[in-house]
Amino acid sequence: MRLVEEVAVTLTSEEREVVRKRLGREPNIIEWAVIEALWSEHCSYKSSRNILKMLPTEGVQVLVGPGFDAGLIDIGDGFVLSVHIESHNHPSAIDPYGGAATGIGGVVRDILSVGTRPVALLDSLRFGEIESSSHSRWLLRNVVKGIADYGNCIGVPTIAGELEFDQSFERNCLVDVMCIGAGRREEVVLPMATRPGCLVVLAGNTTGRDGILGASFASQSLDSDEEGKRSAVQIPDPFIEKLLIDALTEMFEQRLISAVKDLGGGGLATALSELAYKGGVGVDVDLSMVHRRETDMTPVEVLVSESQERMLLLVEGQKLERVSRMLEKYELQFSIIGRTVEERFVRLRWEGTLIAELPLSVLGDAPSVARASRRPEYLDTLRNTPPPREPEDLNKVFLNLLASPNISSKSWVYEQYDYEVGVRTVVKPGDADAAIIKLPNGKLAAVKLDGDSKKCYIDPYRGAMWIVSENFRNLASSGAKPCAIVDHQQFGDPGKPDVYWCFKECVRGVADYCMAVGVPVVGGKVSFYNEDLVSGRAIKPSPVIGGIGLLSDEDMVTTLSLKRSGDYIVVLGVTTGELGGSEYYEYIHRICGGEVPLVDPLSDWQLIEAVLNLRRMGVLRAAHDVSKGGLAVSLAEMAVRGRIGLTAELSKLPVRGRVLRRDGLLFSEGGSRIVVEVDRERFREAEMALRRHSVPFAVIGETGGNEISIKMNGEQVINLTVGEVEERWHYSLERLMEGYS
Amino acid sequence: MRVAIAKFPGSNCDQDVAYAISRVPGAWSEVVWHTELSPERYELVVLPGGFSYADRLRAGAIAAHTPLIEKLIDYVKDGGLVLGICNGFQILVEAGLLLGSLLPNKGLRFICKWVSLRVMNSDTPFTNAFEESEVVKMPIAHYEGRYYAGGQALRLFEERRVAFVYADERGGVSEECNPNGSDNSIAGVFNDTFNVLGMMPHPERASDPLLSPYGTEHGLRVFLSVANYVKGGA
Amino acid sequence: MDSKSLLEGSKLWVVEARIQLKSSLKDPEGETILRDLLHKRGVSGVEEVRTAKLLRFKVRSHSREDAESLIRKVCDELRLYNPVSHTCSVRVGEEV
Amino acid sequence: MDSKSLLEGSKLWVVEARIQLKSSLKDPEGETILRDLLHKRGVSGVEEVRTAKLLRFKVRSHSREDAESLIRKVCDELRLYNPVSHTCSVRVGEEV
Ligand SMILES: Nc1ncnc2c1ncn2[C@@H]1O[C@H](COP(=O)(O)OP(=O)(O)O)[C@@H](O)[C@H]1O
Ligand SMILES: [Mg+2]
Repeated sequence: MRLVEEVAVTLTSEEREVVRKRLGREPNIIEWAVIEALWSEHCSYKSSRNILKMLPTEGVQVLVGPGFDAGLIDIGDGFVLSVHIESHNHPSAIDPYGGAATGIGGVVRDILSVGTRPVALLDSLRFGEIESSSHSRWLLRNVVKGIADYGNCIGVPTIAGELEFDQSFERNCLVDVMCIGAGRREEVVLPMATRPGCLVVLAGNTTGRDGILGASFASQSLDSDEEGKRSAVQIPDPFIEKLLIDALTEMFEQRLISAVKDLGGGGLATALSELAYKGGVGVDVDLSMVHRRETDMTPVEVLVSESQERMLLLVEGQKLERVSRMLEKYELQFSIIGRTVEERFVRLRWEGTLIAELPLSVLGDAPSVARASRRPEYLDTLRNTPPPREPEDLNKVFLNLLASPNISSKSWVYEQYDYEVGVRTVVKPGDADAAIIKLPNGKLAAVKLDGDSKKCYIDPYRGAMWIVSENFRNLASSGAKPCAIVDHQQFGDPGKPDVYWCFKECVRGVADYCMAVGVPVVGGKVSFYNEDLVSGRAIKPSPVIGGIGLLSDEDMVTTLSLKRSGDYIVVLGVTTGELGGSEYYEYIHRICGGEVPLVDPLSDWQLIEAVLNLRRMGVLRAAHDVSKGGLAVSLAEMAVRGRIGLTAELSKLPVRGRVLRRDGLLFSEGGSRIVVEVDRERFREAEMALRRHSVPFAVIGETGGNEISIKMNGEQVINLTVGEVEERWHYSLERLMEGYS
Repeated sequence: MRVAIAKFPGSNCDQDVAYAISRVPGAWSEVVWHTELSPERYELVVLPGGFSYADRLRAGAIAAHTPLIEKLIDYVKDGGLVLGICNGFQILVEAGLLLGSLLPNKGLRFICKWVSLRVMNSDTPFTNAFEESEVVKMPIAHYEGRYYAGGQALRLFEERRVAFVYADERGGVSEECNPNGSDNSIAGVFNDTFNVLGMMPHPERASDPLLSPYGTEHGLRVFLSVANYVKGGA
Repeated sequence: MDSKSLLEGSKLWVVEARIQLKSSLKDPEGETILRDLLHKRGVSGVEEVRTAKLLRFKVRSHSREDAESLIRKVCDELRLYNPVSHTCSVRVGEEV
Repeated sequence: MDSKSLLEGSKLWVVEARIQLKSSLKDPEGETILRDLLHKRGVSGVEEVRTAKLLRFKVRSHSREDAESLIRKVCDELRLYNPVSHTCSVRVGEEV
């Protein structure tokens, strides 16, 4: 067999021993291929499992937590939300268009795997510095086009996301995509084989040799030869995906399927094993029955192919005819490849002959891998970075900051996404801190993805906490109460103690925060080995958090634009002076270091409740959290979006710690803060409510005019027209990305 | 009003149109798979937005060759009403039911955003609920939306066959607020008997104030117009 | 005659259809490549860029002429190009 | 030497770059055209459809070879195609 030498190369000798012992014999090559796929880091979490245990995963609304293809949340009235996050980093680094597109395809099939239909997509993207790197611009342009072409074509709106640029992603871009699904509670099916006697149907795309190099991807040289029959590149076919979505939706409604499972990493090998192992029932499958693109594929190739847009269905015999008719209506190809059996084995055949037989007991969890962990020494150096001198002309600094790709409006990205399809997008990208969708039961949910690698590099624990804090403030500023999150942890080689320590700290940060406020983690993902093969340099630690919040009613919907002249601008929360990882340090001063803001989950929660309460009372007209770029940028965004100017006095800000300089007050990202526009006539009510919530606050200015005027002790610090600010903030990214250059 | 919404492989906005129509008093609609649709049973056939056949070859090009289109040609001859939205417009153009062609946007990117439209003719089955020259808000979302009239643009205006043009908030027309580079900012056109309308903006996405950033429901008026017309009110 | 005997003596030809915007129409993609890529990166000597789409068919038929005329017909009748805005030229390549 | 004299004696060449998916990769667009258009409309004899993109450059240079190598370089270095998934072939057509 041709693939012999390529199979089972990543298992360690100890792992091989475990397999032999559990099985009581030497597995054959096909059996090795199955175990190899199943025990890959990607599928087995062998390096991360023990650390992820720190995360709180339970909650009254959680129906299914981590462990399946998607988490499930009960949203009442007989409906559920499903959610999952995935990355496609390595594929996107070499084929940004196809890599990003197939990433969307994959996460959408996860949502289908629990019997729900996709209703919204989010993306979180990290690239090198696009101002100087044409390579990074090329990656960004094609990744966004890949997401757009795929998401738009399958009719799932991409409604929110985030974008970060940092030198450490120059050779390893990060492409994370998150999908939200919805469905009726009684239509939920979990991806497991629980009953013998079901037919195993493979539907969708033909199986070809594409993606067969998937597992060992990172080590493939980039210029794979044209003649080579196998390819690491996967060609996206959103048309088939769309037909799968429509066909499955109809089949869910008619209860035609007992279980569905997407084919992801490891292809059939993983999908079949997981179905069997999770449900405790065996499967008996003939691989030669699979509909293939190439005629001369070997059994192993069919088994591990990662061809996209395929789903496995378990169907009871008497429903097969209706299932076939549905698949035919949508002109989807399919093959009946086997059935579930009483015997607890995964049995694989080729033209009837048994070629592999693995008891479920062997397939179980891969042994955990213990990893060394050590706090990197560079952290001390970073932390003790001295502050820069305060620039004279902060007005100019501010204009430069507004043009930073990390701060500039992301409309160039999200306008390429059809964020409206499905007629459920209540708040569109750019209009509020989070996007809001209408769910099938009529309720509203806010969603957002956030990350901040610059902060996590300097202080992984504080950085990770900060991301959760920002995410929750984004949800609250839009009128929603945080209800659940998914997290995606992305790092370099876990075999490096430094890297592993950072991973642990990031997970601990997320866990501590969520535990403190009682918000569960319903799913997530880990992606290691994001390293530059040439220099061996790892990306900055990059956890990203996808948060879901629920709104109590339509009146809670809050956007960030200023609404009326003459209202008060109120800052909620205390301003602190840590500037480590702030865009002001990194972009203006080119400083990587300093202290990263420490957030306190409990006071965050008070803040969140206060904002929601003000909105409920009807005294709050706009809200926007303080994040990248600090208070000055938040104020600018509110003014630009509302086309109303404002005045602000920095000395009024409640501060903690040492006396802050003007640059700190303007650009600090510290403290957990939300800026709100409060109805002037009803300010007394707002004030009383804020006292009740014990949230520190101050009126720092008023809305009105067409200038953004910020003073310190009466002295002008920033003075620009709304138009000037808009010109900078709104068009900088677009100008960089225009055309092809 | 009885409405059929034709679903092709890859149609995306079929349910969205159904939702909008559910907001029209007395209207009833159903989504029908393209091979099963008999137009004569309905008072309006909608070709919804989306990516029929994934926009392969050209947006709308493959759907334009399906048997349903042949039926629609007869239906239109008999005075039946057909509305094509976005991909539906592209199909109608490809099928020759509407004049012109839809090319990739001038910026070479997919564009999703809310735009202002000026109503150019409010005296038709599809637009009688609008005021003449009124400015309305609806979203667009397309890659191949640059309307090219093949030298017939002026004729279209003269014959009042332009339904909407892209405009600014006050109804002014300029290249700046022409999002895709369409000939004379044309956003929607009628056939010569005014029973077929094709438009790139999505009225169904502008049919519920909750879903509009402006709190408006201008898109709903397209469907209200047809309902008026069918009732004999226009 | 069954289909097998019909195909007897037939060969596989490569036929290509080239679909391009009429020359009177602006080609934004070509212009962007010229202006934003070539010129900005200092490439000189290129005076125009136009784009086209190529469809490459493998056709089984008895003669070169048959293959070509089949594709010509397909292009025109199934509107593989839009005659309002595009032109289409067909040529047979080598036999496969 | 000013640019005018540099260009003296130069001619205008048409150079074409053809960018297509590697043959080992699936071409979904070609498949759809074949399956959902040609086959459904009863066209027989066509066994495969693959798509490609054509870029047509007008290049001013002293020789055919210069024109060709300039475009070859442009395609490779300015990444007009991604070598991971696509191939790109360049050829000079007639002088304009
Ligand atoms: N990659 C992206 N995809 C879609 N929307 C995006 C993307 N990046 C940013 N956005 C949108 O732009 C707006 C601003 O995002 P961001 O700067 O991340 O806000 P915040 O600082 O509040 O987290 C949000 O509406 C967000 O959803
Ligand atoms: Mg925010």
